[in-house]
Amino acid sequence: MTARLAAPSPSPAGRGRDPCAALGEAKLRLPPAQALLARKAWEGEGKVFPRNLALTLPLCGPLPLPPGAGEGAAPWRRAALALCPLALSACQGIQSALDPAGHQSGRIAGLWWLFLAVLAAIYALVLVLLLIAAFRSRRRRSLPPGPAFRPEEPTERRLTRGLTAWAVGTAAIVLTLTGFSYAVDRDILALGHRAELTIEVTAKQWWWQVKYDDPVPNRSFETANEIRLPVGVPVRVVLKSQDVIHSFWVPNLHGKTDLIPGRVNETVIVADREGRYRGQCAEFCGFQHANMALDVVAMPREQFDAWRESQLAPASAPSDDRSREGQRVFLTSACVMCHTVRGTTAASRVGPDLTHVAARPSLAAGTLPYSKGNLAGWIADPQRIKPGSQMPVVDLSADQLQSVLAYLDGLK
Amino acid sequence: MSPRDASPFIRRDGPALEEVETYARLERTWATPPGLWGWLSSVDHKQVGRRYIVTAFVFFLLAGLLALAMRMQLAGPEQTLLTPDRYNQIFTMHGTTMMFLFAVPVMEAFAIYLVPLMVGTRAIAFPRLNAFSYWVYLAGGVMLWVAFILNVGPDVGWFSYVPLAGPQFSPGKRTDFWAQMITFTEVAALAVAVEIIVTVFKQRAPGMSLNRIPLFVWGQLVTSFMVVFAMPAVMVSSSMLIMDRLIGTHFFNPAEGGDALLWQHLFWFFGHPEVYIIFLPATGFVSSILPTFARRPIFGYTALVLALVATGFLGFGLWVHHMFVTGLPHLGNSFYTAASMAIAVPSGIQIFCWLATLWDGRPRFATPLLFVIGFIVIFVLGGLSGIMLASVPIDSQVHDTYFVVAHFHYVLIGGAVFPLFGAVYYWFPKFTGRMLSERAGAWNFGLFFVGFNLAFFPMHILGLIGMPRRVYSYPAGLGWDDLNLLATAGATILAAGVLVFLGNVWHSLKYGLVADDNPWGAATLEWATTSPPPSFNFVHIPVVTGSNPLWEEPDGLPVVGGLRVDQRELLLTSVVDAEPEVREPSPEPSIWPLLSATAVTILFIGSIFTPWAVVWGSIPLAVGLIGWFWPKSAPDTPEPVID
Amino acid sequence: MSSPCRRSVSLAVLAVLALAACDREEREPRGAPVGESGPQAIAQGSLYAGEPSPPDPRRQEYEGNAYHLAQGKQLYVWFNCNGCHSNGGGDIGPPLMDDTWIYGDSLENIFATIVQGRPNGMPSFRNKIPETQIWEIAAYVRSMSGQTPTAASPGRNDSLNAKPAEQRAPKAEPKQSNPGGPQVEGRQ
Amino acid sequence: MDVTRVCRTGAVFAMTMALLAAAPALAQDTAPTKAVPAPAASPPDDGAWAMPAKNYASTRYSELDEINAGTVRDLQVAFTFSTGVDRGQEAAPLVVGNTMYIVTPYPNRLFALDLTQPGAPVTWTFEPKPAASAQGVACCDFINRGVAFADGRVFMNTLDGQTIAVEAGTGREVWRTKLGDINKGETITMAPLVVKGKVLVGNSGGEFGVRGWLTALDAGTGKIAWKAYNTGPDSDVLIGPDYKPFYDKEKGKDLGVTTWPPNAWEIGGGTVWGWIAYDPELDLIYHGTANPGPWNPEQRPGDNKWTGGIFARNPDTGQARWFYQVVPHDLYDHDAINELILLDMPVNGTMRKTVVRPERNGYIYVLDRATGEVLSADPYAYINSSTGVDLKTGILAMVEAKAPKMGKVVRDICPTAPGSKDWNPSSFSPRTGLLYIPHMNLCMDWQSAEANYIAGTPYVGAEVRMFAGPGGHRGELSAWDPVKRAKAWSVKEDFPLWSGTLSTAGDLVFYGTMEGWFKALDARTGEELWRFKTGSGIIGQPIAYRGPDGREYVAVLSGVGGWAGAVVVGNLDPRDATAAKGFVNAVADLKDKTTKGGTLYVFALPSKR
Repeated sequence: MTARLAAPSPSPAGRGRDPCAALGEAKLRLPPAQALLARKAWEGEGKVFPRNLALTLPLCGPLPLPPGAGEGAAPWRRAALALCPLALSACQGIQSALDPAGHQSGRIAGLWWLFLAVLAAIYALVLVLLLIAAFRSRRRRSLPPGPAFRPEEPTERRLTRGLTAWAVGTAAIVLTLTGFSYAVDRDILALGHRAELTIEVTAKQWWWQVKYDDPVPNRSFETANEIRLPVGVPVRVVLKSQDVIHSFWVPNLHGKTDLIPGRVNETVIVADREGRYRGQCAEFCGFQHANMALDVVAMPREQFDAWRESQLAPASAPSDDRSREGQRVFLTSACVMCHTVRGTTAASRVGPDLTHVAARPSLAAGTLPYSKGNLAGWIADPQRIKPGSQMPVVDLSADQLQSVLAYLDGLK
Repeated sequence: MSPRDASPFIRRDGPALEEVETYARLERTWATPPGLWGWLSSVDHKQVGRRYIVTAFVFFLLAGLLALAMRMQLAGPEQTLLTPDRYNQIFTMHGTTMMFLFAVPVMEAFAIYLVPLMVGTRAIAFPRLNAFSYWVYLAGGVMLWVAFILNVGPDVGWFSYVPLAGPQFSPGKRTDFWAQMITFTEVAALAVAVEIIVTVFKQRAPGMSLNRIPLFVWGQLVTSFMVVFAMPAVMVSSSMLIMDRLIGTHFFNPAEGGDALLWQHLFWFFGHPEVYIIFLPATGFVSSILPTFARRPIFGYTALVLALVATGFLGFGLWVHHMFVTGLPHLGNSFYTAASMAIAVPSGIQIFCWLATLWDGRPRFATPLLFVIGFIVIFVLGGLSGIMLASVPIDSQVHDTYFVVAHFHYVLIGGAVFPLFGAVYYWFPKFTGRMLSERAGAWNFGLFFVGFNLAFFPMHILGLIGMPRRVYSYPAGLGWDDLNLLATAGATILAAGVLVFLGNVWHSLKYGLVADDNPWGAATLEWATTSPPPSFNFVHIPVVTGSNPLWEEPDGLPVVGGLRVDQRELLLTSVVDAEPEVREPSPEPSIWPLLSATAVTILFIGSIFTPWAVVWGSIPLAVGLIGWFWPKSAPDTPEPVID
Repeated sequence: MSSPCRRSVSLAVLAVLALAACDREEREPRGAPVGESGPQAIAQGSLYAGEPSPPDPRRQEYEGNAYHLAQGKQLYVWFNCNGCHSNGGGDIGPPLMDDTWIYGDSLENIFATIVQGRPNGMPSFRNKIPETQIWEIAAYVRSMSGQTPTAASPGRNDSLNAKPAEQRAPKAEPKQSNPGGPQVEGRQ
Repeated sequence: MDVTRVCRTGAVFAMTMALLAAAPALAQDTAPTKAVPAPAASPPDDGAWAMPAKNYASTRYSELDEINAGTVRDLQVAFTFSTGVDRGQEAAPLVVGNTMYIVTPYPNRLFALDLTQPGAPVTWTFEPKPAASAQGVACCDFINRGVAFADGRVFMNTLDGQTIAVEAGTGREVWRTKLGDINKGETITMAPLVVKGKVLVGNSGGEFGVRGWLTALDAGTGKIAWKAYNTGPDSDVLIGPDYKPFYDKEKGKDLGVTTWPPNAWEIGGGTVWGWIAYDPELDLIYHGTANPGPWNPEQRPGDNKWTGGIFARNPDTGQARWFYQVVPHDLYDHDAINELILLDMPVNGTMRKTVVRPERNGYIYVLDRATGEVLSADPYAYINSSTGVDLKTGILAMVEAKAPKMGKVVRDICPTAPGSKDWNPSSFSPRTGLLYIPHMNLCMDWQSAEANYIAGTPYVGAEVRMFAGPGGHRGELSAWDPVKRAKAWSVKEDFPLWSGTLSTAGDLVFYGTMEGWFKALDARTGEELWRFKTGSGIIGQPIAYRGPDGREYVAVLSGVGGWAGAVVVGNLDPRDATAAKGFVNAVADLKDKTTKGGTLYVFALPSKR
């Protein structure tokens, strides 16, 4: 029992190896120079070659706070920040429902603070009553211990009146809160009528396929694990799943909506200020439920349009020999069985579309920030970083790995 | 057990045998046979209840260990103490064990033990069914844990959402063990519910009209009705799941016309009432403990009963608030918001009545009352966060986050485990004849209370700042690290509280003060007999004249006579006014419930592997049931001896 | 009461009975240790002359393991095996759920067939599919005709129900037909 | 009149008589009451059968009438010939002069049989030796639909994507051109057509994510004269200033790109594996384009031009004249590659030059072959997936409830993926004015699935199971009156019909069934007059020719296979309902009725000595 509860059982050689060991294995078969190269891929990013990748890599990194956080806030937000006594800094963040950056999350946060104020008052009242009851009784305890007594009629009557008032009060408060809840709900839903852009998000174990729709079919395109949207433009998000139930949740923008096989759900998000936000799957979906995140980047309209144009283009052709070799390796190894790079013969849809992978903020569904070094670690041993994920350990030599890295890193 | 004088509260009335003789004869008739055979064939509700309680607490401890393991894993970001596979099994086992193997059984266990005593009868209705239910429960729990130890533990959450729990995404037999465990425990729970309902309706002591039933019994009665209506839903759904997995039906296959959401509807139609199935008995504990220690009859008896019944009804009308984010129609969601909010009203009424009782009482701050006060502090907070969850917009943010984890631990630990610990301290003298240490009890409460709040309060904030549930790991840099560490520290303190409790129990079993029949000066009938009670509960069936009989008849209760002493016989009374109606025989000890339970176990476990087990397994089961129900000829006693 | 005693007894009994369960239910996403390069040679047996080679120790890891079989089933679809072999009934390629094994029925034979490809159409997936996954696919292929333990074989999928699931497939005793690979006009 | 006796007197005289016989029919044409083959595309019958469709108008009609309702009872086997290949025999034998040319499925052997000798011994055999691995990328059995004869050469296609010219007299290879890449899934199974010195060839592989094309090779040298893709930019599709489609929906720049998701057209299908017709008068060739890939329509939003439609092109330059997309954004693998029969017939009282096409989607389309206007589209089989064609816009109205979905089985869609009728061609008899359509009566359940493109492997993305449609019979032969736009009669068959039909001036219709029966029906009533059980199921194209001895012969290849017969030739397992893309489920009992084969059967009346 205890052994099973403890760390992963010591595994035979080859299993459970860490990525540096994976690179190390590759090293063994290659001249040391190549191994050095593999190492440089990490260090080129200003990172220490990690002993234990999952532990040392700052998964979300020192992510910059979205610009504008905490400033120019709406009155309710100021109130919110003032009211957040427990961990002021904790309220802010790129994945916080209390740091709203969109219309809906703002309304919800407002509603939440209202509920909190009312309910906290009630709680305080109960605690005070409890204290007084105990305090009163402490005086009465000095009364000689004796058998139970029969309550007096006037007290009973007073208490009964109190009970009535209490019940009516509870009902009234609950009714009021329900009313506010309805109002906010309706307000949030109304946003859907103004949606200008439609994105189709398909959840897969354990990543997000994102498709930007367009009436002209060849102006639609696919990406993965990132959503970019123009600031202030409501975006309709169509939610589908092909395996198990997932839930789409970007707390800074809106509450969550499930993605359920056999059903099509919809939600609308809007970002009122620029910034990068983090979304995460919120319904348990198996091994890597914990590492199924996505980046949401809100940007000015012009930037968004430019990004969109760049995404529409097929992958850029490799420019140097190293990348050309990388493309060759990519197209003749296991990579091509699962991934798409538009403009090449790689067009499988098992894994994320990699046409512009190097232009994304993160890797492996928000698990690692994008960098060539992290990419190296991810390809070298994905099972170390996301045990159970569908990305297999591919037996590439260090040289091949370098080439593939050069190629992928050029896919901006 | 040596014959002892009956409780001084019981007044002899009418000619019969000498007291000592009656006692000895009754003992001969009702006692469980000695030895292993007797132990296995016992149908005494107190023995079965004790077994239930001990077993449930063992599962509580095991599930608590799992919780600690999870907290260790989550103490910091990016920990690798547990693999995701192991973590998933652990949180599934924790939830499953706590909900199905601890919370519901332990509440029913108290009912099994206490309800017959509180209503003044000699045995529970259908005692063999009762024994059967325990064996089935035990087999189900052991099966699940053995499976877990063999790495076949379920790993899809205690809710087992399809399709993740379906045949495609949950290969092997892990989920099948979970689904069959449901069937096991629900069979047991349904059996107990039927027994409680019948015991309460037909076996109350003369004079215990509906308005004099102790609130604990009311709570158990409402709970039992909820069990009867809620449990079949989950049994049906778990059977559908196992059929999908084993014989390829398509209940939950959206491609072939099934529906993944059907599971959620069925599960939460059970799952939400389940919370009240756990909570209502706990309110019964509170309503029993409070008047005793406030030394004042409970305030607002009628209001409390109505609140119980209202909760019982409303509890079935809010399952959809677990599904607000599944994309159901908004109008429907709004209805469930209203229903979920509405349940605050009866809960508020209960809280007020308890506060009022305390307010107007002369409380003695013994450990049970401490736990009740802790209950009020914690449960009210959990209830209030529940009001937040009832709001669709707020729920859309906090659903499936640590906020919800915090909420339901506040409700379930605060609302059920605190009263349960209070109840253990309260009734321990009755169960064992010994008192628990008050000093250790205070420590127990203190550690428990502090540890609990440290562990779970930060989770509210964690949820609000984005931490989802059921994650085996989380990235650093999102502001979750410190709060998680705090929660882990709290969990450790909580565990220390449990250790103190265990030590207290162990110590007092060995060295504890011997308890009086009624050490707390309580008012209900279980205190009218010895501690622990004799196998037949009462030498004479008491007659009840008010809702606090021991307080209202300080000189001893009136009794009725006329039941046979040479055979197991019960007095049945009318449903509303509890007027004596008939004498009814009660079954003798029997090994057949155990054999039938074994047959059921073979059938259930077999059907994890092959559907044919249902066919072949029904043969031993039929043998078991035939043996159980084999008609017995009426004993030939021309002149029955009566008490 | 003494239920702990009972528990430990039943636990011991069950532990012995269900030791296999540990292997069956293990979820090891890396699969078995990656060897040098699959089977050293084509496994001998009734298809190729010579003494049958001893079974590969990795065999058990994949064939009796529910997770690997489920992964194999997933990959069978993802890598388009079903494009040619349908759900086992065959199409461009031969059926896989029957008792006919043109290139051998052992796990090693199937592994070799996937890696090397076969004349008359079966492509080679050497370097295209990592070995772990080939083992998983090969094990799944055997489950189609009921060669793997029922308790580990996959159940139905959440999709169109083409045939009873592998766990209900009657075991078809392997028979070899048309042995001898490159038959110009034969079936691949 | 006793044509039989006259015919026996000699070839020249017979030809005269045939012309005479045709004359009244031609005279009748001036009165707009009857359909006749496009005159320029259907020269008088010379007793030979030089292209699988018989003539450019694709009538598959023989003017020989020695075998007729009165004599057919005595029809008997004249000789047989085993091809030595037991896969599906879909080819039409050709007869030119004294030689019969037959081509087998992979390995695509070409035999020349000497008809002057008793028993028709082999004159020569040509072995093109195609790559064996091509078998792995042939979607539906490795068949070949026939060869073409022109200018003393036989032109053939091989499964591995080559076109070869063979000298007819000697069997010597003249040239061979490699056109397709099997590693991408490209094969060639169609019968080439020779028009104005150009060999027209298109590729197969719509289930493998290939990009479809039609190419013209110089018959003399094998050089590519032009190549028209069916997806991609206008310059690749050969859409230029001549392009004048009738409907607005076919107009626009680079529709072959803009009606696809980015880059999807590169693997978008639209192959040309079916039939081509040619009208010398308008100097246009007509060809269909096959299904878009993958089958799963959700992966390719848009109209997916230029798949699933009919092109009219200039044979010299390949430039498109018009296009009509029969199934925009095809939902069901409804390739538009069926036979195109060029008829001149009255439509609403005026004579129109039309092209008639019994389409896979269950409608008989009549298009103006000069402009591409749809003149009518009438259902000839049971349809529940669409409600009809709007003649103003040319748009086919689909039934939303029957549209395939990912993750959802849509049940009972009629017709199926192979359509109400697949490639197997109809014939048209000017004597009866009826079109004889061999077709199927199947329905299907369909679930779309995500298709992964892996070069050289199938790119389909659908789980399908088929079953018999309403009525329970799976095949049907319908005689259709294109002028009245109504069915004249029909005959039900147990198994789907996968063979072509032949009609003759003897007022007979010949066709074969998948059990192996070769049947002759009365062309006017549908009454069965004669049947013969061949060794294997028939999926080939029967022909009629005049032998060197002046007698009429009827020939057909017997040998079950193709998509419909895959269960037999592949020995597939019918327990899997999706085997062979679901077709096995519909013909699960075929293994009990027939086995593999590959034999030529030639029938004639007993010679009277």
